Amino acid sequence: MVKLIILAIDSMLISNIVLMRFLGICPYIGVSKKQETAAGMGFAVIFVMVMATLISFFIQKGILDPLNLGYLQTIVFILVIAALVQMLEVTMKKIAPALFDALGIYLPLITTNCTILGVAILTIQKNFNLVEALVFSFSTGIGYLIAIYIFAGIRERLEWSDIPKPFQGAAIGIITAGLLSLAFFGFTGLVKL
Amino acid sequence: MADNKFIVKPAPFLKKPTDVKMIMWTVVLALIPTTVWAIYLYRLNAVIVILSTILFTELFEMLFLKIRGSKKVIATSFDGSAFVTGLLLALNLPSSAPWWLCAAGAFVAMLFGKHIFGGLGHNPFNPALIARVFLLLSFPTLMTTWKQGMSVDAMTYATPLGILKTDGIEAVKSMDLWRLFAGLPVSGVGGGSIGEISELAVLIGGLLLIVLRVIPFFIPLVFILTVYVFTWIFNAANPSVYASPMFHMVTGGLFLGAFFMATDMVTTPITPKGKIIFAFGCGLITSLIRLFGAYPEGVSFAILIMETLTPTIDKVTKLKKFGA
Amino acid sequence: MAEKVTFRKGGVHPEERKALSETAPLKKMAAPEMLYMAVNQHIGAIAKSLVKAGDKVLRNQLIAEGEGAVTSRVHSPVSGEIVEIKQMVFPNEAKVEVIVIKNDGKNEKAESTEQERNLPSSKEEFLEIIKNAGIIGMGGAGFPTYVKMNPPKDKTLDTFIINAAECEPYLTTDNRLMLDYTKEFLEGAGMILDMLQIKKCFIGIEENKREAFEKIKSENKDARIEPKLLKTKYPQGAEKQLIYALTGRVVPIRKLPFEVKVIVQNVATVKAVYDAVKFNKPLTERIVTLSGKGINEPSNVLAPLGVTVSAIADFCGGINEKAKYMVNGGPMMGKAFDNTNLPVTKTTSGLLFLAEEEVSSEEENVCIRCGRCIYVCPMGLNPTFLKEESDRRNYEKMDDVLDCIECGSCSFVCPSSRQLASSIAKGKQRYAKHIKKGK
Amino acid sequence: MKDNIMQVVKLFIVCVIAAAVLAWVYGFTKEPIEKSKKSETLDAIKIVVSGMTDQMTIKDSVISLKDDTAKVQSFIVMNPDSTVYAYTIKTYTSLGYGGNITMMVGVDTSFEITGIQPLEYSETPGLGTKMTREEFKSQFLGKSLDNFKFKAQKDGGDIVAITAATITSRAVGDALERGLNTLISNFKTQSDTIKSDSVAIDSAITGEAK
Amino acid sequence: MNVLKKLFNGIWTSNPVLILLLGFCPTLAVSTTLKDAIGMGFSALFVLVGSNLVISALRKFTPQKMRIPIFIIVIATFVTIVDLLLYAYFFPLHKSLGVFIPLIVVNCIVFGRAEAFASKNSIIDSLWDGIGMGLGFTLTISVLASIREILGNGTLLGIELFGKSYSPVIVAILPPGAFMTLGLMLAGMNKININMEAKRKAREKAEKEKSKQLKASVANG
Ligand SMILES: Cc1cc2nc3c(=O)[nH]c(=O)nc-3n(C[C@H](O)[C@H](O)[C@H](O)COP(=O)(O)O)c2cc1C
Ligand SMILES: Cc1cc2nc3c(=O)[nH]c(=O)nc-3n(C[C@H](O)[C@H](O)[C@H](O)COP(=O)(O)O)c2cc1C
Ligand SMILES: Cc1cc2nc3c(=O)[nH]c(=O)nc-3n(C[C@H](O)[C@H](O)[C@H](O)COP(=O)(O)O)c2cc1C
Ligand SMILES: Cc1cc2nc3c(=O)[nH]c(=O)nc-3n(C[C@H](O)[C@H](O)[C@H](O)CO)c2cc1C
Ligand code: SF4
Ligand code: SF4
Ligand code: SF4
Ligand code: SF4
Ligand code: FES
Repeated sequence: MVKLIILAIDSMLISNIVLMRFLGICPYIGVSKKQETAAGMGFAVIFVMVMATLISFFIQKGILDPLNLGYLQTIVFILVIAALVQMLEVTMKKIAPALFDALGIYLPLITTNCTILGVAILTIQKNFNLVEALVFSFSTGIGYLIAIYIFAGIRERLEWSDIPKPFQGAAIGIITAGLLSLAFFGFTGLVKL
Repeated sequence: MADNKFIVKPAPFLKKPTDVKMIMWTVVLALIPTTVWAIYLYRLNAVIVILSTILFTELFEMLFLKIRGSKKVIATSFDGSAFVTGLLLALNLPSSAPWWLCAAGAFVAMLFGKHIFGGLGHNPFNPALIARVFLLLSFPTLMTTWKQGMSVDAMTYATPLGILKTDGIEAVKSMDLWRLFAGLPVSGVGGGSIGEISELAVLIGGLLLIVLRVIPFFIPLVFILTVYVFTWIFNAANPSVYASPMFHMVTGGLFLGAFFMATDMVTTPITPKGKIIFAFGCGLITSLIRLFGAYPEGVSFAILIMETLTPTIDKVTKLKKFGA
Repeated sequence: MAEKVTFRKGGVHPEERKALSETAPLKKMAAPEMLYMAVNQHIGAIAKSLVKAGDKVLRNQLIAEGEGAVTSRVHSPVSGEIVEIKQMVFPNEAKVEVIVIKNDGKNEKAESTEQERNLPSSKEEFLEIIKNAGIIGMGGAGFPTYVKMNPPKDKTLDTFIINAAECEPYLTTDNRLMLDYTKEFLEGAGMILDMLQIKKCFIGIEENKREAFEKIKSENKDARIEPKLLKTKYPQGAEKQLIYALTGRVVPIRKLPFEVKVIVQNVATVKAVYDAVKFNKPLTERIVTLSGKGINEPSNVLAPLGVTVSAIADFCGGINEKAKYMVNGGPMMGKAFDNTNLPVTKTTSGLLFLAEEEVSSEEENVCIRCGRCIYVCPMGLNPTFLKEESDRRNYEKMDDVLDCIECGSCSFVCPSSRQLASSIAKGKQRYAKHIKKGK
Repeated sequence: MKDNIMQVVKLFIVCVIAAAVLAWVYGFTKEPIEKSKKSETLDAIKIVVSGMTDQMTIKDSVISLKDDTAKVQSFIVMNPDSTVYAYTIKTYTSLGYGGNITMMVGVDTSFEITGIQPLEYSETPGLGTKMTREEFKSQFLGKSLDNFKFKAQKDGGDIVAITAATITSRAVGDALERGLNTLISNFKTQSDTIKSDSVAIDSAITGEAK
Repeated sequence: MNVLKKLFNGIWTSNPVLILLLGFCPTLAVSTTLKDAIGMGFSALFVLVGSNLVISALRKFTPQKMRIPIFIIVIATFVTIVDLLLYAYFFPLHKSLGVFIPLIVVNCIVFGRAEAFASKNSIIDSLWDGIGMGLGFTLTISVLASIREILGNGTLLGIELFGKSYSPVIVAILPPGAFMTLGLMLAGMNKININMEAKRKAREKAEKEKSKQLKASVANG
């Protein structure tokens, strides 16, 4: 139990997926102009990340490992994720239209988001069991949400700022992310994996 | 009479109670006790650190203002804000910091901390703290080796919090808390940043700021109280591992941070409620880092981390309108 | 010592500077040769001139009138001849039609005016008199008084508040009026209470006018009327703040005072009602404070409406070379202008001639987020936010501008000299237009 | 309908070709990959054991810690005549500044250190990571439990700590002590019984200790 | 000429990272040392060229609806090939690139070029596009890595540059340093483009002036 909590805190704050692991930077920069959309994206990522990690976990343990097809991991995972997102889109529209309205527009963005594939592969690389995989993917997703949400808040404030021309746009976004990452270094060692 | 030229501008038509310059220079004034104490303890070393940091900060301020095409480079660079940043950065450095470290800090503070975002008022993070953390991560050895105040030898020692983190509670049990509070040398203990040695000196300046209404009293109060309560809880639960709350009060940069950095209005929430949440968060994270984190001291990080939340806090603490 | 009340949120206390004109006795100014009567001095439907160039007019004769439920009238302060009707630009940037009257010096009054008459027997008659006399709020806004005194049928009133806060620095007209016309003022208040059938009246007086307070207290015999001391704090005189201070009632946002059974009138308005009801005298004169280091003899002047700024200034010893700003109104809410030919209107409570050293004139700078504007806003708004959004015309986020009372407290305290109030006021106009268009 | 079928068929063709290509590539990379997997450990062993020759063989075993049931990996370097040349152990500590540190330690047959090599760690770059430098590592050469106290000088031991990184230095001491103790308790008394089952270097190192 | 222009396009005018703002993740993550960066760059280059070629070759064959899955399969195949080859023959590099090798699959540069270019253009053009983009990516990540390695470690390609007394700016090789350095590179690129744009405008204006004067003088003369 303690181990799981430590894993959760580590993947949320200390080894934050965006700020420390460098995954999902593009949507982080792209979908963070407003806090509402950032939150939507964050929740969508959590949702898809957990689903994708679990499914790819089963595929790895149930199919690839027994058949010794480990080298097909990349190709299988990405296809599974693409299919999953498609299916999610369709079923969500039918079963939970409200949820679809909130998260639907972010789903296509997520297919090509490296966080999802990255976390699925990391789960296998780190040899997590099912519960750990669940905790890892969920808390990593939360970490993504935290990072993108506070980042969007800062960017909203930067709207009013008199940013020098060459820095406007992605440049200031990336640098701000760097400063966030600098601040998050304070969490180092809070828990030790 | 008839040839008067009248100026038309919007109201009000009165003398302002205060302006930015005055606020900033008041902060400088309030930092004088700390500065004087630092110089008394570290003599020439402190003078060099303080002077070179301020000098470079002002230089980079001018340089970046110039590059950004400001029309009033000189006037703007002496509005006091860069001076405050420089002085606070200096007070956050060890007395042994070489001049180039001061210059590097000043550069980072002014570029990444301030002018990239458009200068005074626009920066989301505290420039002095950005610089401090940048230096801490970049030059950990230089930034964590401390000389003892007033001593002539070149020995370096750890700070009380460093000793607590490295050697455990037994090593700090016998320290005289009053001496630590006043900033007097304690044997076997290194001072720390030149501005964090004497809580007393910081307190004098801080109270001045409160009296002059430059900062609201509740930010430092909530910040410090939160650290007190949290460290008290852990100390009460397990005194053989966790140091006493009073020990946490008189060590590290808690007072300097609470009075002078968590109060930088540019980077902290704007409403009173927001400021209280902010100060509480700072206290909480400071305690967590001190008790469990890798770093012996957490004030700088805590303030920076809370600053990432400033816009969000501002949003959720909107004021109630009169009559709503 | 009497209890002092005040409002809850925000507020500032600028240097009062009333000493300049406070003790100056009331000076009566005779009508000069030329008078300039703006047809529109009130809020509501625009009034139209009833006269044309060449017409002869008598003192107190109706010369302009509007149509509709909310409007007002204008009367001539002198007898004479209409010279022309022209457009003038007023400090609030509005272009207004002005009737130019040449005083013939004969001072002939219109029939039946300025003579004692019977008190009205009904509320309707009372309101008619006020309407005919062209009385509008003299506290600044210029809202027609007969409309205000006649709230919708389903609303009842239980408290009448006389706004004697005079919270703006420099201004001393209400103070002068209460000291010099104590009896008339109190009688007028009683009349209004009778006619509107209200049982309670507060006179809210700021502590810095203790003399007036004591005088009213000692001369008042009407049990319904209670003078109350207010803490000296700007904007104590703003309607909602005043109501809260005196009654503890909070006027709901974007609602009018009658929602909490209250009506508020300025001291001068009450005196004008008294004159109209008792003597059938329309509103043709008012007390104006001339103050500041730029005027040679700071004074309180009872002046006919329509006198030019230069004429009234000359009456007070003239403008000296120190004067760098001319302000219509108080220093917090007033408007600067540079044309000394503009006339005094019904809402001109003060004319300030300010020297360089009396005014901060730094350039507008960036917001350092000190939060001072937020602390002082009596309406609980976030002025720096509203200014940014107003300047950006970001209509989605600036709805709060409608709640700004334009008191200027925020601009006053801003250490960065940001023109918050004026930007928000501009935003308010734009936003109102935007909403109208939307509908 | 026909269109749809065509599409699926086309997709299928692409899949088949892709699978075939991959199978082919996998076929000829399989062996080098196996080799790579081992190379890390092998390299570490080569660093901590000096004077290894191609004739020597490496035998790997999983041994228990002293006074503990936990297991670690150990490698025994054998001379061609099947006598032991050196032992190495993958020891660890959890006292590092950034958590766990694992390191390879090599000893000769008198259990004196011949080399140490940190493998996995998350110490602070520039501070704790100085433990990988020769200046620091060399102080342990020839040291054994008998002639060296694996504690920082500050704590009354013999380790010259890295400036401003006492924690890391202590952790290294902890790892070394654990490793030496474990090697001694497992091998000291029975050093001559391990003569059989020598394996060639290449195929020896498999699997990770749990 | 045409080829050079294409290469220049990938390296500068539409540099995938600095102008198109694609592929930030590998750029940031795999730039602690120049060696890793070059490895990453060429891996991506290989995948880009390979997948561009195949996708372009298959563009007639590919049904519109099955476009995406086919792209994914083609790209993933090349990625897996790279993965296996690196694992087999460049093990240390494989170790430092870590999870970012499989992630080339979702790397926006590769996918973006497949979708935007290769599926619509001839094989030869796609080849050059792939090479240009790949070089652009490699160059960018290499510059970033050089800066970070020099500042943060005092070395370049592992060679010590300043001697023992240099105390490296360690943040440069930590995550914050990656963000900040890339941010500065983006800003530098913007600055250069802004300046060039301004110069171009000034030149155009001057030319217009000239032709006007010319016309005027002709009219006068
Ligand atoms: C900021 C502010 C301050 C005001 N101060 C006064 C004041 O001191 N005295 C006053 O009579 N009216 C003041 N007013 C106007 C009152 O709100 C209100 O309009 C007036 O008292 C109504 O009376 P009237 O209709 O007779 O003018 C102020 C208004 C504002 C917005
Ligand atoms: C556009 C406008 C409409 C108003 N309508 C009414 C009204 O219908 N009834 C009323 O009693 N007062 C009305 N008022 C008067 C206000 O209650 C208040 O006395 C007036 O705005 C002056 O207040 P101030 O000087 O504080 O702004 C109105 C005021 C304005 C500006
Ligand atoms: C940013 C930072 C990073 C640190 N990293 C390490 C580290 O990796 N290893 C270590 O032993 N101490 C590290 N420390 C220092 C410890 O906190 C502690 O101060 C030090 O180990 C005390 O050792 P000393 O007695 O040699 O000064 C670090 C300190 C800071 C501020
Ligand atoms: C009460 C107060 C506290 C301040 N604290 C800091 C600080 O901690 N760090 C800093 O760089 N500037 C500080 N400043 C100065 C100023 O706000 C700073 O230069 C701006 O953040 C730059 O935009 C402070 C100013 C005041 C008035
Ligand atoms: S005129 Fe100005 S000072 Fe006087 S009462 Fe009105 S708002 Fe207050
Ligand atoms: S002018 Fe408007 S925003 Fe400013 S303090 Fe007054 S009410 Fe608030
Ligand atoms: S008072 Fe001025 S500087 Fe302070 S928050 Fe308001 S606008 Fe900003
Ligand atoms: S495709 Fe993915 S990785 Fe590429 S830019 Fe878009 S979000 Fe980023
Ligand atoms: S999100 Fe763009 S490469 Fe990772």
